Amino acid sequence: MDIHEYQAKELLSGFGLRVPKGALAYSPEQAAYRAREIGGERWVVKAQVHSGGRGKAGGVIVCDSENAVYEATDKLLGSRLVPSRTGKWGKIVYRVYVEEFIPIDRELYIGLVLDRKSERIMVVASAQGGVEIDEISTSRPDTLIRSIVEPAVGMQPFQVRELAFKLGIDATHLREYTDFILGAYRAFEELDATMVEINPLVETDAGKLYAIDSKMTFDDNALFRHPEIAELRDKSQEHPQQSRAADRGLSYVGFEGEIGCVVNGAGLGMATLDMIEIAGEQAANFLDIGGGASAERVAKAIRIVRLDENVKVLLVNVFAGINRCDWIAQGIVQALEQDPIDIPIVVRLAGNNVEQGRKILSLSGLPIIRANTLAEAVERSVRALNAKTDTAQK
Amino acid sequence: MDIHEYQAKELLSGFGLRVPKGALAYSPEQAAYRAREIGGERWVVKAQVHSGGRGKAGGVIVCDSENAVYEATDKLLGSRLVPSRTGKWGKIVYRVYVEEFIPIDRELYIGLVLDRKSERIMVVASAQGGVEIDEISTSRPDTLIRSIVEPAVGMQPFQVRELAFKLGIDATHLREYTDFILGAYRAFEELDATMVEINPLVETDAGKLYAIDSKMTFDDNALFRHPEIAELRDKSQEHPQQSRAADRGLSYVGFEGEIGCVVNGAGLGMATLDMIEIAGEQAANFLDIGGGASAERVAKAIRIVRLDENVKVLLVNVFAGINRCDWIAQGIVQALEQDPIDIPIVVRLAGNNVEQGRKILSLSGLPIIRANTLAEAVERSVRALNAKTDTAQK
Amino acid sequence: MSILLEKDTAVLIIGISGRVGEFHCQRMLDYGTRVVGGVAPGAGGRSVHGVPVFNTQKEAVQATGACTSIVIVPPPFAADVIMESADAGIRLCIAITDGIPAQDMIRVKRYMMRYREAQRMRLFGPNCAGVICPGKSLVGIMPGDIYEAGNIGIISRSGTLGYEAASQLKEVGLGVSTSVGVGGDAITGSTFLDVLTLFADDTDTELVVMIGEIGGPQEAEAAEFIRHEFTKPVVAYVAGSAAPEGRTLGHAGAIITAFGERADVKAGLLKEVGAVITQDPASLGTTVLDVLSRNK
Amino acid sequence: MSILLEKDTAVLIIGISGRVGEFHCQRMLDYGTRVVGGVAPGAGGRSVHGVPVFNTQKEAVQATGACTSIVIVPPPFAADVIMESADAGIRLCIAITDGIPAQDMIRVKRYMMRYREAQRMRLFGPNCAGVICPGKSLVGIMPGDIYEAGNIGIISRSGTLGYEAASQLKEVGLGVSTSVGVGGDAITGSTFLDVLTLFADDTDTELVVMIGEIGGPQEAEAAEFIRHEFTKPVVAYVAGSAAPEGRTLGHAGAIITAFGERADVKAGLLKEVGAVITQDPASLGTTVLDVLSRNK
Repeated sequence: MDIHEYQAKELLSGFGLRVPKGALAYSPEQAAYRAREIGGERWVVKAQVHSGGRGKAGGVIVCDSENAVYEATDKLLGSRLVPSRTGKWGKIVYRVYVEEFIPIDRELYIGLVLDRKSERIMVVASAQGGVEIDEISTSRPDTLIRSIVEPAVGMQPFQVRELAFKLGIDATHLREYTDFILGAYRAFEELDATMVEINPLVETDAGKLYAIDSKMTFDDNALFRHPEIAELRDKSQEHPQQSRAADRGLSYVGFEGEIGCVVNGAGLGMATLDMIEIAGEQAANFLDIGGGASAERVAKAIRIVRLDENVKVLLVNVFAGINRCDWIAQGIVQALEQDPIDIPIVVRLAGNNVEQGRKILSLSGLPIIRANTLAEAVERSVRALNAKTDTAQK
Repeated sequence: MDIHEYQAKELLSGFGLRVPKGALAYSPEQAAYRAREIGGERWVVKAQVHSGGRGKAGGVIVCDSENAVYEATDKLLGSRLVPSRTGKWGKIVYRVYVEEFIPIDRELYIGLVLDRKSERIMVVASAQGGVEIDEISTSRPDTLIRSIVEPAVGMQPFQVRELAFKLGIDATHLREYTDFILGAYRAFEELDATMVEINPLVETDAGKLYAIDSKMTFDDNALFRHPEIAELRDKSQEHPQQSRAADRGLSYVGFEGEIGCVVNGAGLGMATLDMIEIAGEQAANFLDIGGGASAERVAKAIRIVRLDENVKVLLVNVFAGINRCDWIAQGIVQALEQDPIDIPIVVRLAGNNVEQGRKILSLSGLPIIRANTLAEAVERSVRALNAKTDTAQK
Repeated sequence: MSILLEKDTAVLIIGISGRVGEFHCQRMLDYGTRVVGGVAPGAGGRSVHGVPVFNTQKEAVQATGACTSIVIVPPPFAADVIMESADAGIRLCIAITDGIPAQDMIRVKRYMMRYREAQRMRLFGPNCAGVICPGKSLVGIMPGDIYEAGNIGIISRSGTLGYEAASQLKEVGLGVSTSVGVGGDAITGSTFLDVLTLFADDTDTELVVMIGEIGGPQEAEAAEFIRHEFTKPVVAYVAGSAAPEGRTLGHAGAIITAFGERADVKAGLLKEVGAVITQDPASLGTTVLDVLSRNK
Repeated sequence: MSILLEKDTAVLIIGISGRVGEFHCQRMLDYGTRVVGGVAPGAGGRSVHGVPVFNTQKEAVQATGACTSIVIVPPPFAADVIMESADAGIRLCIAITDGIPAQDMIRVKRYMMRYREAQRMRLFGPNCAGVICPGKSLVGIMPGDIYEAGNIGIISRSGTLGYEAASQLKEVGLGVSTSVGVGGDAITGSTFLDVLTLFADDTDTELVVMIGEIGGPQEAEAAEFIRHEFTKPVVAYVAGSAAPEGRTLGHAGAIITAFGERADVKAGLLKEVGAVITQDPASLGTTVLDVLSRNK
């Protein structure tokens, strides 16, 4: 789960990281008022969207007067930012964060992630922070400094010292760097984050450290023990179907094609996408119903997938292990009976209780195109799509 | 460092352990008032002393009226309790704790300690808690249940389940036991305790758990990171010389003999005691000046040892490694010049800078009996003591 | 021969009293798996489908002699019972549970390191379908009837794609020696490499079907092993070539994403060391048949 | 031969810029120890008594090739730098610091377990006097002049009693092969057993003087080893027979205090397996002389 910059800063400051003074604003008037509250003569107005690359997309504006804060906010609120990493839709700005301007002496990059290779938390640092990190991570990855944390004892001060001296920091600031990085580590560990990023981490000419921008993402599987984090979820930043799916414990990913897919398991989902691509088409989305899905859950999944108006064919592809085909079939029947479908629907069931499942579909009398294998399922979906397109063209 | 029962309860309740309602009182009037505040019809008045075996020594009184609370407190305050484990002097009661009386269905014992063999935290439990634990730990140690905690992950719920089912608890209370024991473990770990003991841990007939009595001791070496624990120290419960020594970063132990010992290192201290015993005498005390002692520290040590009026001979026995004999000698000279001594003083110096040290002693002109070896040092101290005793007897 | 399970392997079901645990207990019993006990704290003394239930795994191991466990408990409690298995003397633990927090798994793996390598419990999953040796024993949630006994080994990160492989093999008249789900999570107990090592010594396994996915270092490690040590034919499919690159919010994920994480790169690495790659997951069965006939 | 140190052993002083570190740096240099570097964060680039100072141990190891470190930093920072030593590739770490919290040492020992046994750093202390091979190298805080070179090994929990042993040996005309302080804390890096194992293979060590104390399981473990494997003569003293039993506040300490923690019991265990016990710590030298002449 992603959160906003201002939320990440609030969390991190609870772990002892220094952040600039700032406040949230939902209107230009409020932003200007916030600037006055914060004081000083320079401010930064920052669009709050779940995305990296916001600065390059125009989402960060430095202002030299309260009036400039007003105008920057007016410009940003309601606009659609399309940073490089959000996909073609971009994100709509519903709130801005007004912050004191911190004069920067030096910009560093600090990131903490779960490293799959070592299966541990890894700290990545670079002496070139800010927007340059993008360039560095691709062109000179060897200049990045990495440190892996031993989980039995957590991050140790000596690891920070090694990072800090490699970053070339002034030794008189060592204590401050240690507090900063160990604080970020503790935040990562205690809050079950999957990423904490401080970029840039700046050193002012007064020798103070500030987290100027920060991002955090959290392990969805661990939200049960962090209700205070779960509450930070901002649905306005999510794809509407994805949001609906997540509310129902389902996992949804949207694409640009026309075949809507309901599958069980990420592996089968990916395989279905791969095969649709081999057949020359593209999926509109894929929704994973996961394990142990009830009929109700399957029905909900089908409704969510159909919400996408690009969907011209619906493919249900389930190989039941921990699931049961009879429940899947009941869910399909339930969804279609409540809300009759006007597009072709292809259903492939295999695995546990497959005979009962197929029987339920037969007895329902619904116009379902049946398939027994993965190959048939994809082939019939693509054929149905092409038939539809042909008809439409006639 | 030891703390009082009421302090341990306050700390443990912060980790989710349920304790009876209670309040501290320094006078009978206050105790009676506390009883009324607490409410109910039965109370327990408990002497607050640093010691086990308090109950058997009469330090815990159950009262059925506010008047009885008054009288119990009147009896306890200012009295000297001599529980089995305090040494012959006992402890003076300066405060009592008034507590609601909890009707007991079942008494268990839970203790957490640092186990030297596994070098880990060990949880010890017994189905027979209360005063019986004394008997059980010596006569039937095999009935004690032990569980060692893996430090890489801390105590796990499964370990509590194993303990709990072996204790024969009702499975419906499992959750509560888990919270209780994991809470005690977290308190031990987070506060750098060396012992946490809950005895008895009682289950009421309503199925609730209470820590009826609890003791905690802390790692003196870790107090630097727990100022809030360091503040709980109660010097009224310490031997006065021990207290003075500890205030100066020195370690003092009092005995019943007449030779006062200033040594460096616990090993050399114990060896000195052993040799004095072989020679048929006993030490009055021993004070370890530790490593890297300055002249000032040595002078302070000598003053503390002399405070004990039993001391008839003073023995300074130092083999300097991280110490320096010249500093030790300076400290001796400083102490004796400021505060001339009327008892024999034997000084044995060896190790780093020994020549300079001996020279300082010679040049001082003070009446110091010098020894070069451990054997000489003890022999001359005992001889000086006997000579004194002989003189006294003449 | 087969790997990991035998007909008489004694199995404990951890979480036997839950709805899902009970259902799969019945299915495993139906398959012929020797389920000797279950564990559910507080339910000790009862029985589920005739299987005795214990309060703790230590008790269950002592009473039954089981050395294999299958974990079917909700995610918040799963790490704890996996560690309990390791501590109770279980040698093979199969964790079905999906949704365990990553940091819990870091702790579990750190905990298991306390045992010397020779005594260390082998863990599959979490988020895996389990292990099946057709005709002998099923410890998992897979539909047993799609697996014929035979000489093909299957290793899959995805549960459902493991089923696909088995049912396609059945269609072309081939059977399975052992099928192993290593699990779909970022941190799993065992990897392709661990299972390949076992298949290498299994005389009943002629060929191995390996089903990988985008992300993580497992396939690259397996490729190294195949290059240097593994001599049996390998048919591989790597899912996710059509999946778009992850939309990471920050840079950190992208920075550490190493070479060899993309599906096409992984397939390339495996191909280079001699594995036969199929890009079409529906042709796993026929590809295996081809390779076998070519090798004869 | 000797154990642990050679004349050319390259040593790093961790905490070289402190008052105590600087003093002992000079003493070690005076003794002839090959001190090749020191570590003090922020003081990198400077030098102390001609010894170059580095910011981190990794840098120091890379620049000097040292594989032995001596830790002389205040207790709150000691655990961190011991772990840093282990991580920097140091093979032998001698921790002088007294007053490290027990839980810090639990963590240090757990951390060291991450390395395979063959690659694991050997740690002596904390709260120890160090190691000396007279005439070759001194890595510690002991007064060097009380140690003559010779064929007696010394192992001591107490620093000062180790000095006693050495100076008494010198008085009777005997010398020391290696003297090792294992440290006086409840949790130490190495034990008597570890050092006896090294002395067993050291051709220059004829006899071992072992100085124990009340408390802990070390002496009993050593006795087991002497019974079954160690064939050289052992002269032992266990300090604390006159010390009163600890005044524990609760029961917990007493409950876990195992058989064999009292000084007389320990001495008894060692005597039983053939060690010569002296009850008088001032007769260590003469006792060794006796045993040697008896064995000739």
